[in-house]
Amino acid sequence: MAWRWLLAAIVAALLVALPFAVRSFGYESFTGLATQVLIYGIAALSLNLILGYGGMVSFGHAAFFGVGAYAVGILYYHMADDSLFLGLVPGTDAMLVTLPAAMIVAGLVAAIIGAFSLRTGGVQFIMITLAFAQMLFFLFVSLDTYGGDDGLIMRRRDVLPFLDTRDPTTFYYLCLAAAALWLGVTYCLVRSRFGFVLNGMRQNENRMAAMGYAPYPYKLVAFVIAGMGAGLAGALMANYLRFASPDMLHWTKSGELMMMVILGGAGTLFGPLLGAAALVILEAVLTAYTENWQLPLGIILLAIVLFSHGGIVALVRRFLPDKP
Amino acid sequence: MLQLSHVEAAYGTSQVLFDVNLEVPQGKIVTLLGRNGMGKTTTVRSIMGQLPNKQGIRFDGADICGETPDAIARRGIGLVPEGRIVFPTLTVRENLVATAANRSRNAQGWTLERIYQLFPRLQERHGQLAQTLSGGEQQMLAIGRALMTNPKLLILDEATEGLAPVIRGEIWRCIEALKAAGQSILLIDKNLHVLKRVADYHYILEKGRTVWSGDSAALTRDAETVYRYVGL
Amino acid sequence: MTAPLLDVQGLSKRFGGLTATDSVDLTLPEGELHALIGPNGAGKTTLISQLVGALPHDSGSIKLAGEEIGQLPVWKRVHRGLGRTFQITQLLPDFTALDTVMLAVQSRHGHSFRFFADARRNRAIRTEAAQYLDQVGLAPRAQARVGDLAQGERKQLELAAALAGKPRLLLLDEPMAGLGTAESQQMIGQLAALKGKITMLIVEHDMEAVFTLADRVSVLVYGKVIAQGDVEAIKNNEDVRTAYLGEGDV
Amino acid sequence: MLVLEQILNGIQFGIALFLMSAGLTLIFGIMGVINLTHGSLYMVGAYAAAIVAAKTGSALLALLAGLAGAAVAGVVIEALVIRRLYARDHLDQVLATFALILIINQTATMLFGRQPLFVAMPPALSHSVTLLPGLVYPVYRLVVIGVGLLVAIGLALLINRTRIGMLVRAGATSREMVRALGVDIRLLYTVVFGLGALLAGLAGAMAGPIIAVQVGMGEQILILAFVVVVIGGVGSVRGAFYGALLAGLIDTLLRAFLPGLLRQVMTGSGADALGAGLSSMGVYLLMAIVLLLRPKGLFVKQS
Amino acid sequence: QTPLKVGFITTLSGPGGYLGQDIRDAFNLAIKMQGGKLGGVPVEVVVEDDGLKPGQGKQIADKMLKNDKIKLFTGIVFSNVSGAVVPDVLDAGGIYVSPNAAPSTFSGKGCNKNYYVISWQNDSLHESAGQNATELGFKTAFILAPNYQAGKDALAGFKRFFKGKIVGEIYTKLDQTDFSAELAQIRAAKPEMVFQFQPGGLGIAFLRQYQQANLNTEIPMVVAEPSLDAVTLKAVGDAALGLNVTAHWNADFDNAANKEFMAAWTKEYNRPPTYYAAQGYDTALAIGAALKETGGKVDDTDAFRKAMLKADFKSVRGNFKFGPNQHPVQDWYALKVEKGADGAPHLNTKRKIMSAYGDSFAKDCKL
Ligand SMILES: Nc1ncnc2c1ncn2[C@@H]1O[C@H](COP(=O)(O)OP(=O)(O)OP(=O)(O)O)[C@@H](O)[C@H]1O
Ligand SMILES: Nc1ncnc2c1ncn2[C@@H]1O[C@H](COP(=O)(O)OP(=O)(O)OP(=O)(O)O)[C@@H](O)[C@H]1O
Ligand SMILES: [Mg+2]
Ligand SMILES: [Mg+2]
Repeated sequence: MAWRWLLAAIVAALLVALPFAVRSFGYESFTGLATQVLIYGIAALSLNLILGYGGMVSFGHAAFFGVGAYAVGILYYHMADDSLFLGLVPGTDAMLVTLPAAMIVAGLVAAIIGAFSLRTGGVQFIMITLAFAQMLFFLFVSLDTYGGDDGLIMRRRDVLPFLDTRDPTTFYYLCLAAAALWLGVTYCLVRSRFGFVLNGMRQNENRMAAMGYAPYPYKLVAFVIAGMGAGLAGALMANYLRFASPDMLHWTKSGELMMMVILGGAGTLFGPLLGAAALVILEAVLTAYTENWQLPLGIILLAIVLFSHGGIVALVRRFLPDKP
Repeated sequence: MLQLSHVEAAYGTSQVLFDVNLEVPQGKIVTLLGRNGMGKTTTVRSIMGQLPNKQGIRFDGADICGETPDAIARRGIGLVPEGRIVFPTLTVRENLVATAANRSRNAQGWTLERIYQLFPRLQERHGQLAQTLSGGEQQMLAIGRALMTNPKLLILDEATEGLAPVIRGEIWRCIEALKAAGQSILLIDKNLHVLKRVADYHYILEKGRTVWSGDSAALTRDAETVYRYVGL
Repeated sequence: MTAPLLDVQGLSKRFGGLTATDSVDLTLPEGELHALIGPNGAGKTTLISQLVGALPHDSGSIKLAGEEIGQLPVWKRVHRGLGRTFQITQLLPDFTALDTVMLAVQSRHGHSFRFFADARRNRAIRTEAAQYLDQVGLAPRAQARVGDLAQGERKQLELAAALAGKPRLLLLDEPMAGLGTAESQQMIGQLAALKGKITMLIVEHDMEAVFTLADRVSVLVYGKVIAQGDVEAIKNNEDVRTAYLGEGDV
Repeated sequence: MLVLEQILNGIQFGIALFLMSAGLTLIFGIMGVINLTHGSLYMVGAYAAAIVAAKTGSALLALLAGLAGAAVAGVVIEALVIRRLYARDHLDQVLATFALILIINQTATMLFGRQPLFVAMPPALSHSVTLLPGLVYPVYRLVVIGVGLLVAIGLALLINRTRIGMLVRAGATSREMVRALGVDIRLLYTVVFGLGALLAGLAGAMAGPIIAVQVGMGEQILILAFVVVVIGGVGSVRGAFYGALLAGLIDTLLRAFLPGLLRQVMTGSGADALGAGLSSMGVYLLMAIVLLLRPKGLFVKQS
Repeated sequence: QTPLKVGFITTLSGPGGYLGQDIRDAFNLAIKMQGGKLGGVPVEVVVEDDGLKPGQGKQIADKMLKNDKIKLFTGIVFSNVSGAVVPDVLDAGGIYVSPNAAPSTFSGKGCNKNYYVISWQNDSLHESAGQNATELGFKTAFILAPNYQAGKDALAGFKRFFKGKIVGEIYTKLDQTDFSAELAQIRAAKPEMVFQFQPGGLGIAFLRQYQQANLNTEIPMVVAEPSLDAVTLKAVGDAALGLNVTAHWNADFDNAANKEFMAAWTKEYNRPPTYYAAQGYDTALAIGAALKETGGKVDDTDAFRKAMLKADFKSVRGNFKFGPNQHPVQDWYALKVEKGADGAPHLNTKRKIMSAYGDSFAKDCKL
């Protein structure tokens, strides 16, 4: 255990120092790359809550990611346009409003999708979540007002009091804080009574029912929390990219999020973050190196699945003594 | 027919079998006794090649160590596994015919009809998915399925578990009939008093070691020791 | 006279053409240990599943302490005081034995929508769970992964988890199945100790256990109760002998 | 007559979908492996057929090449990768086969370039026939229907009537047990996986002359094929067949008639956009509704 | 002299990969023809694949801007990628020269001093097709396009210049492979012509199925070049015979610049160039012309702009000028697919249909 905390502390310190380090080495853009890693990390963390801990393999998680992004984008659009959303809601670019709004909207969407999807299980659950996400995808593709498939451009990032969100370093720290917060939330959640029950649900629902737990509400709440996490990530991503597009809801994005979780190690605390880092960085490095980047990426991914038995976390564990 | 000498086995890093020795002669019924968790099922798994790192297992005159489970089974071992493990998504009939074979080259081999004669219950349920059978029905099915491969050696791991007394009685009768027909059998069961009657030779496992062996007479004689290892 | 703890009237369940339980009537007074025996496929497990609510019934009523519970979902019936063990063990393979029982205790302590405090560190629940493990003789294996437990130990864990729910009525589906002679003895001892404190309905093919433990016995054949009475009456019932017990030593 | 024609179109599209789903049912539904490379095998089949057709000009050889190419690719993939994944959970299968998609796509790009290939329509099949007065129909599409029906019948017989089918179904749930009863399940699975791949190749080779043969063609249709399998009920050939027909019909009829219907209640452009949006969602909506009513799909016993 | 780095973000993977490939290859060809230089300035092209993912494109731009200190960008194929990338480049003080994607976002009110388009404005493509249809004398048309922004723009653009009557209008799905339902509707509507916008693989599938349904002998078709480029023509084969296409460039253009380009291309790459290649080549030439004037400097964007807007290069299209929104003002031509001497179908230029045409957004641009 001690080893792990030490490792975590070192990684945390590195993350805090990162913007300065990369600047002094002349790789300033790494701050942006790291920001993306953190944002995807939040999304993957949230997916891991239901996929890794709850055993609910959602293939539609990008829906909440995209909804979060669009919530920010649409609020910005109406602010810039000085109009009302649905004739009711005024736009805004105050991040203190947009981030919670994105989480709430994503949570609501998750509640609706989850309420239906959780009536099924197994493979059917995978496919029905995919179906709902695809329906949302087509919805956003046909929303002319918000750019259709070309996406919605935000000219500026949302603003925060006292902080300049347009500064990449500041924005990086913002995302770092959000990721740390969400990691903390996940940490508490999976250990809490709720997480305990959720973990049991994954293993055997019959047993849980026989012990007096109703599967549905626990799973639904987990699904909604996960949706909110993805919504937060989407909102941050929209801010980072200053752009929201239907491609954020496409099934391939859901697939990518799943890859991150599995690659890092499903059902582990740090796995999703590691998976997000691995996938995003690998892609960035390999595309810079060769235009045939998919080949090495595929080979690396394949090697990890075949030989790691449980993702990067399992690999790391092999090199770290379990007990001090 | 089957010979185990100094067999060891482990699940991953935890060793379960340390020194198992036993022998099933042609045409005899041999039992493997012991409390829960002493390694009886693990022994069966080792024989079937489902666990790695084994040595000292010979069947039908050949060293079968390192062979794959299917190759070992094709040599003529029929398994009725612990916990039945029928094919849940197949019907009763399909369960019986899917893996059927004639491995002992017996002219009078087991057929669907003969299995149905043995277990009329299965005939009644022939089109039903195995997963919806009652526990006892599944047990009958598992035995029938193993018999349908016409094995030279039949291994029954707790085959009467969860069966109604009448059926259990039938199964014992059936085992005796098989013995009369010259079938070699390795039996794992807890009904000592019946085993004494039907089986020829007994081995007791304690923490992965063969600690006692003897024929039925010896089993009665050494009641004291047996009680200590197995319970009443 | 107070109402019986369990009162089942006309309970039926059909699977396609097969009537698995056929208007079963069954009443259990508080404190009784009632055995349900019958040939394989008679509908015993089906009956238990209907009682706990895992299978919906086609007709009939189930009353627990006078309250109709027949339409409630499983988990609500558990909170009304039903507990069960499974014929084929249903456990949580990644948890430890202690975790499993803690979950059961936690359930009884109320809903689990608590998101922060570490559940495993809860002293009260932990000690209580440890007691149940101890009660079934699993204390030494408390920290073992359930997936690594031997068959007998799993059966014991099932019992511990059921007891942890402090059921008023405990439904045991073949608790001895898979246990060796010694372990069966142990289990019989444990059940005997519970006798009188908890009302129990036990399904079992181990006649020794049934005849030592049961106050009364019901015999189910083809979904129908064909006989009911105390141990002696059942032993000597001709129909029961032909349909179930058979002759000779088994 | 238009309605009739559109129904025929729907059936035709459904059967084309079934051709794609057939192999998937085998591998996904029955062997229990989530095989995302199914789309890639489809692409391999299409490429192999296209290249041989260009070299030899023979439609028959091209078809054979498509079948063989995909089957060989399938067997190789099974032996190198999938074999190690049967015992693992679905998540590992997803990740591994996703990695394979990247590898196969990039390899195809490197070998054959990014430009779509030309596939000639077999001259004998390139005309249309008059089925009913006013209803002319391309022969090729009739052939697709015929082949689809043959595959459906053959596959159903294989799965439900033969011992191979029984063993494959048994292996999906109790792999170890099948081995312990003396069946070389590795070989069996390799063969069945190869057969699934061959069916994907068949679909790809048949699609070659009517769609664009290019890298990435597989992923477009992959999800649709999964949807079809799930609508029908995982593990049921009959389910995949009717699921495909249903999806094909719904998709086609929505595209054909929905905008028109909507236009009667709202303005033209709004109706077009909404109609197109809804018909894009059509199959997904269908799947969601089916699963809500029958959580395990249409043709699987609900428990 | 250290070479000037040009950031080239483009799509090389997936079905749209061949577009990016052609643009990149032509761009590199131009540099090669000038001996590793553009306008006498040595340049180094840094190419990266955006995978048709806006986020990835943005990440690449960020890296090029910050780590490699690149100022001059080009290469993007698809408008959703450019939507994410272009604002970043411009905000960081960079210059973007588009070889293809030109969404309306950046052509009207949203135009920018440092944003140049060499290809066309999206709508112009289809406006030319409308004009062509009118000139060909069709009275009724059936039109269809995928249900997304570019598809809607296409139909709107066509309708703006088509004088006849629209007898049917359909939006298809983005990932459609089967068009039988649409073909049946077309047959039933009996239009004089069909206009469709189905780029890339969609177009291949549509044209082949159109032919199988025997519609190509009954109802002529008018399209703009994205629905039939040299690559899809090769893949479609005879099914494209008789097709009316409108374009701003064709391989057979009879001007010196094009002849030089065609000769070099054919020598270098063993495949016919698409109009994307022509655009990539022109983009390189345009940048070269500007660099020549500024002596390779891109830091002074005003000076660069002044040089760029002169458009002092020989476009393979013939006439080329920048309009007020820094999008091209150019000529449009009617083409037809005909069987060549070698028996294969070819795109032959027939006549000019629009001269020095800009686009309908320019008036909203205040620069
Ligand atoms: N898959 C496994 N992984 C790890 N340990 C195992 C596994 N299966 C069994 N064991 C352990 O191996 C030991 C022997 O188990 P085995 O099943 O062979 O006992 P057994 O004699 O057959 O008992 P029973 O009478 O209960 O069937 C037990 O302690 C058990 O916990
Ligand atoms: N889901 C189902 N579908 C169809 N038939 C079923 C289903 N479940 C059980 N059955 C049938 O109902 C009958 C009663 O089954 P049940 O499991 O209740 O028997 P049981 O009395 O518990 O037998 P055992 O003592 O062998 O466990 C059996 O014949 C079984 O095949
Ligand atoms: Mg055992
Ligand atoms: Mg039972």
